[in-house]
Parts: sequence; structure tokens; C-alpha cells
Amino acid sequence: MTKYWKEYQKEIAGDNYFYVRSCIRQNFFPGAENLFLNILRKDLGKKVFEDADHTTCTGIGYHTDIVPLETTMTVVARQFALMKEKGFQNIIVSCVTSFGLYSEILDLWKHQPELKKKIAGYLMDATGRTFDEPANMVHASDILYKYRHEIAAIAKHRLVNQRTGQPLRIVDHIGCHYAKTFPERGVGGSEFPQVLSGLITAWGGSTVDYPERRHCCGFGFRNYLVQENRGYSISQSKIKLESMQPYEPDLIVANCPGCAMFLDRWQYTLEESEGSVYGPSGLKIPVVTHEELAGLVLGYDPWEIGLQTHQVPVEGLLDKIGITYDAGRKYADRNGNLIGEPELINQHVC
Amino acid sequence: MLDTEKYRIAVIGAGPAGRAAALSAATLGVSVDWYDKQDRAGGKLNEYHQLFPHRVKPETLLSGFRESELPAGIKKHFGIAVNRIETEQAQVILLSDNKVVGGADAVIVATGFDFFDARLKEEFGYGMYKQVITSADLEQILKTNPSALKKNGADPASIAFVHCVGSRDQQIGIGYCSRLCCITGIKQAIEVKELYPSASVVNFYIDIRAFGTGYEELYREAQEKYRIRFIRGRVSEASENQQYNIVLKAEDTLMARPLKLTVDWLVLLVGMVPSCTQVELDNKKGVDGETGFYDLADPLTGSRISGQEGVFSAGACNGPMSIPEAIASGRSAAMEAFNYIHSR
Amino acid sequence: MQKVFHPFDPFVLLFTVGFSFVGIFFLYKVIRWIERLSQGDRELLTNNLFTAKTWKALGEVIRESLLHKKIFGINRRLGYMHMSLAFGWFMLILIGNVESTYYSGRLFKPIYVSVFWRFFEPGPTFPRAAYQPGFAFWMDFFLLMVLSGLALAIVKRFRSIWLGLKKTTRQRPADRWALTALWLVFPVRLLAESVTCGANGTGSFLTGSLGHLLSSFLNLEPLVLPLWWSYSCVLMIFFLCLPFTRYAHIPSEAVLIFLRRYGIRVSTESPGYTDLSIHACSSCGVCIDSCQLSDVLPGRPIQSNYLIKSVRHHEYSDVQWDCLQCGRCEKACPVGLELMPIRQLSRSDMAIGSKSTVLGHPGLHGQIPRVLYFAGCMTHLAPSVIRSMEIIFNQAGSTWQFYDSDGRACCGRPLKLAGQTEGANRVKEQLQAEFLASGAELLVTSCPICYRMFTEDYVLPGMQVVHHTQYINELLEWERIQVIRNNLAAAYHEPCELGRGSGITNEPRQVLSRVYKNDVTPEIEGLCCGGSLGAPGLNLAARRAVARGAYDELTLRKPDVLVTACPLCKKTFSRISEMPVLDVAEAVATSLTGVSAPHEMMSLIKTPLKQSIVAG
Amino acid sequence: MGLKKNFGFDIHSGRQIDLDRVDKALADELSELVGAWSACINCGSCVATCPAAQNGMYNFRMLHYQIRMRVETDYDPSLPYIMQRRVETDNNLSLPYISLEHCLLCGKCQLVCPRGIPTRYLAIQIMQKTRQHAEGIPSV
Repeated sequence: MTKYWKEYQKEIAGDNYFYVRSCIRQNFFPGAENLFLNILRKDLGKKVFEDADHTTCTGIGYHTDIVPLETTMTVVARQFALMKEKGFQNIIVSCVTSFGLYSEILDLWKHQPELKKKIAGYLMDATGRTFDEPANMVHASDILYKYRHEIAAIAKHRLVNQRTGQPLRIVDHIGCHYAKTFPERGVGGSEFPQVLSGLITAWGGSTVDYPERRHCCGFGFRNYLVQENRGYSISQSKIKLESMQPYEPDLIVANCPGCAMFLDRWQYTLEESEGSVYGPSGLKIPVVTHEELAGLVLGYDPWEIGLQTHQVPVEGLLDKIGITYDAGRKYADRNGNLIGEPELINQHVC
Repeated sequence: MLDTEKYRIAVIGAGPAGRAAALSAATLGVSVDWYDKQDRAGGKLNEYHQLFPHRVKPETLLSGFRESELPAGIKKHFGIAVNRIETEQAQVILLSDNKVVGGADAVIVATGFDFFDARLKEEFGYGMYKQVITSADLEQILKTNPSALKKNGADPASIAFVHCVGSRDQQIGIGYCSRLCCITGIKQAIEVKELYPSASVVNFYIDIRAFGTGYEELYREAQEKYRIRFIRGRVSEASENQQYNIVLKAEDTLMARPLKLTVDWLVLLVGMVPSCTQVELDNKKGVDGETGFYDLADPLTGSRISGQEGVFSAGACNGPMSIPEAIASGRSAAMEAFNYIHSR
Repeated sequence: MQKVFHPFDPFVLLFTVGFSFVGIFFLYKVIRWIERLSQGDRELLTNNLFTAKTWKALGEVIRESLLHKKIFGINRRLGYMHMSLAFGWFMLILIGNVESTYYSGRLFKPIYVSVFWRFFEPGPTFPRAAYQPGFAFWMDFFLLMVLSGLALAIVKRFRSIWLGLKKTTRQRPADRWALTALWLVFPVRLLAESVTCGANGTGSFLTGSLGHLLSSFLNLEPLVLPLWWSYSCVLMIFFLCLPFTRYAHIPSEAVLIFLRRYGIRVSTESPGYTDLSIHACSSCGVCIDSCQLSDVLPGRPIQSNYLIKSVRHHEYSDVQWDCLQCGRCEKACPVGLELMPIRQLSRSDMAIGSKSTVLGHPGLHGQIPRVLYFAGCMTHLAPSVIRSMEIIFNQAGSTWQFYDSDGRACCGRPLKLAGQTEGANRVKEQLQAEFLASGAELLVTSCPICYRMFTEDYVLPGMQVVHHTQYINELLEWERIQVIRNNLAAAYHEPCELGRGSGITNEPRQVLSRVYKNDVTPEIEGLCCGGSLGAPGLNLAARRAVARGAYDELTLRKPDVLVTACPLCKKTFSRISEMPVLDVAEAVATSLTGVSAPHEMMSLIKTPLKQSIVAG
Repeated sequence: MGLKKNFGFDIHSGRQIDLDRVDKALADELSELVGAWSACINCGSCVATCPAAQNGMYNFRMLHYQIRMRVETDYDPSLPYIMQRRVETDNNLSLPYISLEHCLLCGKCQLVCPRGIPTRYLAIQIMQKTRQHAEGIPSV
């Protein structure tokens, strides 16, 4: 019958992955996906393949009613076809929206085999390719969860406040489409997912269980694509930020690119339009993705992995963890030449 | 006249239905073998604080379960969990873990119910949050140590009850209504309010199903005399805050607006599910595929379990049932079993 | 004692202070009352001052303020109590004044001279004066009368039922002071006079005898002056308290009688008159007895004299919302106070500005009807009344239209009864305009509440307003419809708003005499059914108890049916009645010749609802 | 602070009722006065028979329910007419009071209420108490 939360544990393949990127992640957190591949390949020694031919999953278009479902399915089938052609069976999805969409499509195909057949026909007609469903499909954060202890073993830093010796208080935010539609596809199910809290505790931090923990960040494609509707989006982020504020979190970590982006950017917007600042002593709460969090504990250079592209400055966090960084290189290119600082740090408009 | 004493009826279960069946069968002159998995009679009655709607103590009922109150024709076999029944040549054989423990001409199964495991509704955080308890837990608290409801020595400021936990919920595959959780919630809300008059007590309900005699009156009393608030809407999310209070999210469906409420205690009014020690029958028949309760051959008038010969059932193993209903059902099953033996 | 030309002793100062205070206070009050009359009411006063009305008012003052004729009519013992105190005291003052004038030869002299005349002039020698008609005799006679009244008052306070009163009024602290002083005034006067007479060997049958007796074992001379000091002192206390207690009614009632005779009535525009009315309440308690709620909610201070007290002392209480506004107390009030308007005004003190409106009435269409039917909102909850009226209109061949068929309209009176005058006016203006625009000649309503509103508040030139009982009565008289008389006995329950409120008492009973063989209506003042709109605060149980009490009285003579003429009364009684409860319209519609009412209606009307509920 | 940056959209507080922060004074006072009020089961009989409700301006059940739930009924998009009323008014009275102005006090609701709530009295008391609360008059 039905399982309760401790029983929601999923199978995560151990090696030989096919990787698909996220539109939003690579645009807003440009270092994150590369960092993830590096961690997998260099730190964990896993085989992971990224096909240059893979595309968007069309999730944004699908969720805004621009792209029909069958088109989306055919595009996803093409990704699977690429994976098959390259000889992989285990897929890692970078984006939570894509992950949810892939899960939904696989579920639809499971219940309507004729639909899958039809899509296979479309794919054959359009590209001449065939595809197999992946043997194992996980979100990128699931991989980090699986290897959290291995990472902890080789980590250079722990999520501990160096000044006080106390574990950092970290808010984990799971993208809605990670497990809310298909709880059995998430580590820990939908109500109490463990995928990020597992990383936090394994790396020395402590999680914050605040009342609106399960609330949506407000991202919702329809709600942010139209400017007038963004009030709905930001209002949801505000509910979350207000609820977590009393716990004085040191950091927010999110596995969904959209959530990470909005929880990061909306803090700026809320300050500008309402004067509200949710972090302690007038500083906002830094927001990082799961890859960036792993990168930090593994000792990657904050500016190498793109933390300068975050709206909320991360220097306070780096100081707490005890990560040394060159403040002068924050806005420098690979060769050390300054590419120009933002006119005012608060002038990033999303 | 038949020599009735040589006939034997086995009764499995020593709750209200089982007791009524055993007593009635003995009154009819049949020899009765009375089984229960526990060492004592009374079943769940032993765990209750007060019985709705008149709020009598279960002890008043339990006194009838004492050895001295039982007629000579009843032989007790307590501490034996009968979990399988086979029929052979019009005889019923009782097995416990595949060992034969007895036989009879007919058997009345009165194995009762279990409370729904509230952990399955994981959004309420039962088993995670200390301040989330079930109605069964609250009954125990009220019975043994009502001051356990205090928080840091202070009276609780607010208590919320959620109706229909493990009842009428397709998400967990329970399509039926447990019927008695509503009145339990009303009764417990009153009890809590009497103990801690300053506490704000709120019941979140979908429908109030106050079907029994005196139930509606108690509902009204809860509203008018005890000022217990009834909000139409089911809590769908519970979380803990820094003070270890429970933050609830529900919709006030009468106002068509979502609401948020912080409470000291969240009580989940858990539904009734078939007992996990339910007896397995011949051919694995006789159990309703949807609900897991016993399936009666003629649900309108009879107590015989469908697909079985000489096997009758009584009480809440047939479906959610109140104590008076279970007692009536026990008596009627005894009568039917008796008639069955005679007509053979 | 030396006879002096200028009789004086320092003790008279106490009395003089008290008396002057009362005089000045009421002079001020009268000026304020008149000032706070509306322009129109002030004109009424000046125009009528020098007419026969003043003489009639004077007569009424003597009848009511002194002799208390009305209270006599209600209850003899109570009447005697009030009369003996008021008239007896008045006569003591009058005779004292005449005596002092006669002996002193001075017409104009300080008031204390006549009040304390026995001190200054102990009178003729006892026992010669005891049996002779003369000042001493009459003074003793009226003193005895006052003392007997006082005895009754004391009995009333402790054993009110003996005086025929179920309840006695409650006292405020100031009232207690005044009451104690009042009780002491006459015994102390008796003692003072007796001791004076005893010391001088004078006095009549009361003071002389008592003085004689006392002097037989006491040296009375040293007691004389202290007793007169005491007498003057209690008088002072009484007078100082008087303006702040219910005894303020003594002067106020007289003023009220004059203004009322001049045609002034309680209204929002004349707060002075309302204030005067409030002061004129003697708190006699007759209203408590006439109130049906006295038995239903014993001890709850709902009745008018409590309302008046709370208004007077500016103590707003939610209890006042329990009043049924049936008007029984108003009818019984011996002072003739306009208790219903006073209560409405007190409610309006708490009212909000209502913006109530009534929208769109599809009932009006086509040709101009002669008759416009306004069922009233409550009648929509008794649809058989509406059906009956339809049958009657059609049988009579009237051209009629149903104005409020959609149930949206309200006459505004419920708002008015709750003190929401502004909202009531708004609704009134709206309906009034629509009624006039309809061009109808006759407005028939089934609801006495609406009827009263239409006749009292609406201005509908060229349009006659009738209650359906009046309309039906006329149809029967003109033989536009005919009924067959049955053999049943009926009791008529007179709705408060129709009978006491609007004076329609005969028409319904005339109609019933044509339908029923026997009229077994008890001869009692109309009772409230308990469903009244006037009592929003009253709970269901209390309403039911009022209904039960009224029902028991109404059915004393074992009628077969209970007939009423108000949808609200019908509904209220139906819920407790063991016999059918009908509206007059239903009784007629089911007895018409030439047309038969639908079967379902007949069965509904012939069986008590309670039974059909049980049977169903 | 002072200047707020305009991003072309509004941040709204949402429609969630926060029962932890509601003002209980009015509801508690009215509950004391009209005991049976708390027995309301929201059956809607009162509104079905209400002449003012037919006029389309007014829903007494919703109104008193909102007060009983101690919800501040100011801006509520689900009740457009109330919203309009809010725009019209410039005093400091709360919405129940403003909406209640449409009540005709006819008392029909009281005759149909299955729970025997003196609804007409309730309406009168709401009028009074909301005004007292709005004007800061301590109740007697």
C-alpha cells in the first residue's frame, strides 16, 4: 500500500551517466553545471557524458502553453535517443523542471503505451532516430546525495562557522517538481525530502525546519514571464523568507535553478520595493545551488565556480566557512583582467 | 428439543461485539469457546477515557467482562491469537500460526478494528513532530495523565483537531467513512476544553457526520456551550516552528480563503481500518477487496461472511461501528450462528 | 407657648432649604423641557394655553395626580395606597395652610409657617377637639389617611402580592434614601404633633389621644423641639433627594398632563417632552404586571419602568432588546406614558445610519390595478395566506396586482422598531413613490406590521390603506364574496400591531362571525404571541414560553380553531398549537361559496401543523 | 526608505487568513451577547429568505461568519460588491458595518434559522458593536 516518508528511498545509479543541462541554470549560474561535471569526473572519478547535440526539454514553453505536449515528448524522446546512441542508460537531469517533465512523460507512456508508440513514430519521422527509456533517471542533486559521504571524506571545508564552531544553519529548498508530483521519484518523498538536508548534515551543517519549508518559491512560469504577474511570484518568496527569518539562516541551498534564482533575486527586489531584509544584521541571505555547495566544501575557488553572479553577495558566507578568496578577482576574467564591476551591486534587475 | 450443550460456538475477540456474541450464545444454551489475542477481555475499551455521546466511563461497561459476571457455559481461551479458520465437514477448525487450537460447530469472528496509522498521512508529520498526536493517543493521555497536555508547565493555549485522517481519502486508498471520528473529535474537544477552559479549540472538518442518537446534540453543545470552533476545511499541511508549535494550513471553505493557524497540539482524528490480526478465512474469501473489512453474504440482514460456511462476524471487523452497534451486531451473530447449527 | 406674630424657630431652616431646592430645581427643569420642544410643539403650547384644555388638564391633574383614579381602576388597594399618600398629604398641606391663614390672619407668609403650624399653634384642647369637626380633626383625619397609605406601602415593599402585584420595582440607592425619608416623614410628624399636643393638652382624636397617652408616663416638654427638628430634617432629606429619584414624578406628572392635553407627543424632535415623560414615571410597577415576560423571564429587568430608569440614569443595557413591544404596558400605564415610542427612541440612540434599499419589483406591470396587494415579507413564509388572498381577490373580481411577489420588499417598520429611523425613512420614501406611481386606489396588506407602517408613516394621497381583514369584511358586507358558516368554535387572537397598535378590532371578528358558529374568544386584553419583531434579543425558548402562555389563555374556552390576522402570529402559534391556527384570509378562502380552495390547502388548514409534522 | 522602486508589479499579502493574528475582541463580545451564534452551521437559510440578499447587495451569513472567524473583512476580491463598498467609504468603519447597512432588519432569517439563532438581534448587535469598536467606545 502506501509508504510513509522514511520509506521513500530511490535507486540512484552508481556510474556511467548521460547528462542533460538546464536552460535556466546555465544562464543564471553559469559555473554550476561545469562544476558538477568536474566534481563527478575529477573528484568522484565517475564517467559522465554530455552530448553537444542535446537541447532544451521545452519545459518553459510547455508550462506556458506555447509548446504542445506531444512536441515536448518528441524533444525528450530525442534526448533519450542521443543517450541510446552514445550507449548510456542512466540519465542525470540538471533542471528540476525538466526532471519533473521527464518523470511525467515516462508516467504517461507507462499508462498509455500507444502514446509512446505515437511519439516514437514522430521521432522516427522527424529525425530517423529510435530511443529507449532510461534505466535510471535521477536529478543532479540525487547524485550528490548518493556520494555525500565520499565528498565529505575529501572535503576541504565543513559547513561550520569557523568563528563559533557551530554548524551553519542552512535552509534547504527543494523544487516543487522534484517530488511533489511523483513522491517516489524523490529521496525522502514529497513532504520531508532528504536530498538536500542529507548533503547539509553530511557536510557538517544543520538544517532549518521552518513552517513554510514546503512552500513554493513562487517561480511558476506563468507568474514570472508576464511582468504584471510577478507580484504573485515574489509574494510567495516573501512568505518563505518571512517564515525562515526568525531562524536566522546562514544560507539557502536549492536544487532547482528557478528556485535558487528567485530566492536570490527577489531578496534584492523586496529590499528595493519594501525595504525588507531577511538576513541578520541588514545582510541578505546568500543562496547557492547544490553543485555550488559541493564545490565550496571541496575547495573550489568561489570566483571560478561563478559565485560572483549571485545577487546576494556570498563573501559573508565564505568568511564563515573559512574559505579564502581574492576579493580583487571577483570581477576578473580567466586572465585576471577586470571585466568591470556592476555600477552598483544592487542594480541587477532580473 | 435439541441437546444444545453439546454444540460449540467459538467466538474470536473479546471486545464489546465478541462479549455480546459470547453471552448471547451462552444464553441460548450453547457451549462457548471465547478467544482473544490479549490476556484480558475488553479489547480497545481498556484504552478509552470516556464513551461518546453520553461520556460514560468505559469501566461501567468493562465490569460486565469480569469473570464473575460470565455464565458457566463460556470457556475463555485468552492469550491465543486465532489467525486462520478452516472448515472441514461442517466443522470449523481454529488455527494459530498454523497450529490447531480448537474447533467448533460455528465461529463468530469479532476481531474489531485498528486505528489508521497516521504516519501514512505524512503531511501531518505524525511521528516526526512531538506535538502531533492521534485521537487514540489523546484518549490515553486523557485517561492516564491529562496534565501531559501542558507545555512547559503552562496550560495549552490552542489545540486543533483534524477530522477524516485515514478516512474518505483516496490518496491512501481508503474510500469509506469511519463515521465515528466526528463524534470522537467533538467529545475530545469538549474534554480538552473542560480541562483547559482558556485553550482555543478548533475542529477542522469536511462534513460533520453526527449520525447517532445524541451526537448532534453533543455537536451543538460543543459549539454553543464550549465555544469550540468548527472550521469547514481540512488541514493539508502541518509544520513545526521554532517553539515546537504546529503551524497548520487549511482552507476556510466557507470563506473561500486559505488560512494559517499555530497550535500547541494537533490531534489527528484517525479512522478505523481492519484489524491487522484479522483472521484469514477459507479460500481467502470473505474480505472486501476495497476496504479490507469482512464481506457479509447478506449485508442487509445477515452476519454470515460471504463464501464461508458456519463463519459469522460481528462488530467493527465488518466496518466502522459504534459500541452499541457492535453489541447489537454481536447478539445478532450469536442468534444466527445458533440457528445455523439447528438447521444443519 | 407664646403666640408670636412672626412664628420662627431655627429648625424650619432645614425644611426651607430642601423645599427651596426642589422649587428652584423644577423651575429650571420646566424651562428646559419647554426649551427642548420642537417649534411645532411650542406653538401647540402657546396656542392652547388659554383654552378649555388647561381646565381639563387641571381636572385630570386632580383625578390622576392626587386621586389616582386610573390605578384605582386597575387595583383598588394599590390605588388607595397612592391616593392616600398623594391626596392625604395634599390635604394636610391645604388644611394646614387654611388653618394658619385663618389663625394668623395673614395670607402671605413663609411656607414653613403652615407646615409647622401645630408647633406654633398646638390647637384646641383635647378631648374637646377630638370629636368636633374643625381644623384639628381634619388634620388628624388626613394624617391618619396618609399613615394608612404608608402602612400599605411598607407592606407592598415586603409582601407585594398582597397588594395584587406580582413584582415590585427595584430601588436605586438614591431611591432608598428618599424612600426611608418619606417613610419617616409621617411617623415623625405624628410623634412631633402628638408630643406637642400632649405637652399642651391639645389635639384631636389621633394626636390628642396619643399625646395624652404619652404624657401619662413621660415628661414631654423636652421632647418637643428635638422631634420638630427631626421632622424638618427628614423633610429636607426627602426634598433634597426628590429630583434624583422616582419621586420626581410628583411635580413632573402634573406638567406632563398639561402638555399632553395641548397635543404634544413623544418624538425625536422634542427631546424635552421625552425627558419630561421619563421623569413623570412613578415606577408604580403596573407595567411589570401587565408584561407577559414577567413570568417567562422572572427577575430580568425588561419592563418599561426599568427602561425608563436606565434612560433616566443613562445606563444603557442590552436587556432592553428583550421587550416584545406588544404595547400592553402602554395601555395599562396609569400615567399614560407613551412607552413604545420612548423605547424606540432609546433604541435609536444606539442605531447606525442604515442605507437599506429595496430594488426592483416585477410585480407591477400592465394596466393600472385598482387594488395593490402587499403581502409583506413575513407573509412569504406563510404562503397559504397569499394563496388565500389570491382566491379571494379573484372570487371578488377585483383588478389587482401583487406588488411584492418576489419577496424583495420591506415596509421599513422592522427598521423603525429597531430604532433605525433613518433607514426606515429611506425604505418608506422608495415604496411610497412606487405605490403612488402604481395609480392604485386601494392598498391591501396581509401584515399588520406593514399596515401600521403604511398608515402611520406613509403619506399616500388618493390611496386607501386597509388590512386584509378590513378588505374581506367589506367584500362580505357588499356580498362580493359569500361564505358558508361552519359549526366550529373559533377563538380570535388579536395581533398586537393590528388591535392595540392600529385599533382594528371589530372587522376580523365580524368576518369570523360569518365563518364560524361560535366565537369563544376570551375577554382579555390582547396578548402577544411572542414572535414579535420588537424583541430581537429574546431567545427561542422565551418566545416559545410567551406563545405557550398566550395560547393557554386564548384556548381556555376550548375553541376548535385559533384564528389570527398576522403571518407572524400564525407562524408562532402553529409551532406549539394543538389545533389548527388560521389566518382570517385562510378561514374565508376555505369557506367561500362558488369556489373551492385547492385540496392541499384545505387539508393543511384543517389539521394542526404540529400533528401533521408528527404524522409525517 | 521613502522611495519605493517600481518594478511594474505589486507585492501583495495574499488572501491567507492568519488566525494567529486576528483581533478577537469584537467576536468575543458578540458571542457573549448572542450565545447561540456559535452554533451556526452555515446552512444559508438566512440568506435564502433574505429580501436584502435578493437585492444583491448583501450576504448576512458570510458577513457574520467573517466576524465570528475574526477575519478582517477589508479587501476581498471574492466579494466584488463589498470591494466596491469599500472604495466608496471614507470613514474608519469596518466592512461588516458598511455591508450591514443593507439589512432591512425584517427578521425573516430568524424564523427560518434551524439553530434558533436570534439573527435579527445579532444584526443589531453587530451594527452597534462595530460602530463602538470603530469609534473606540468602550462597551458597557
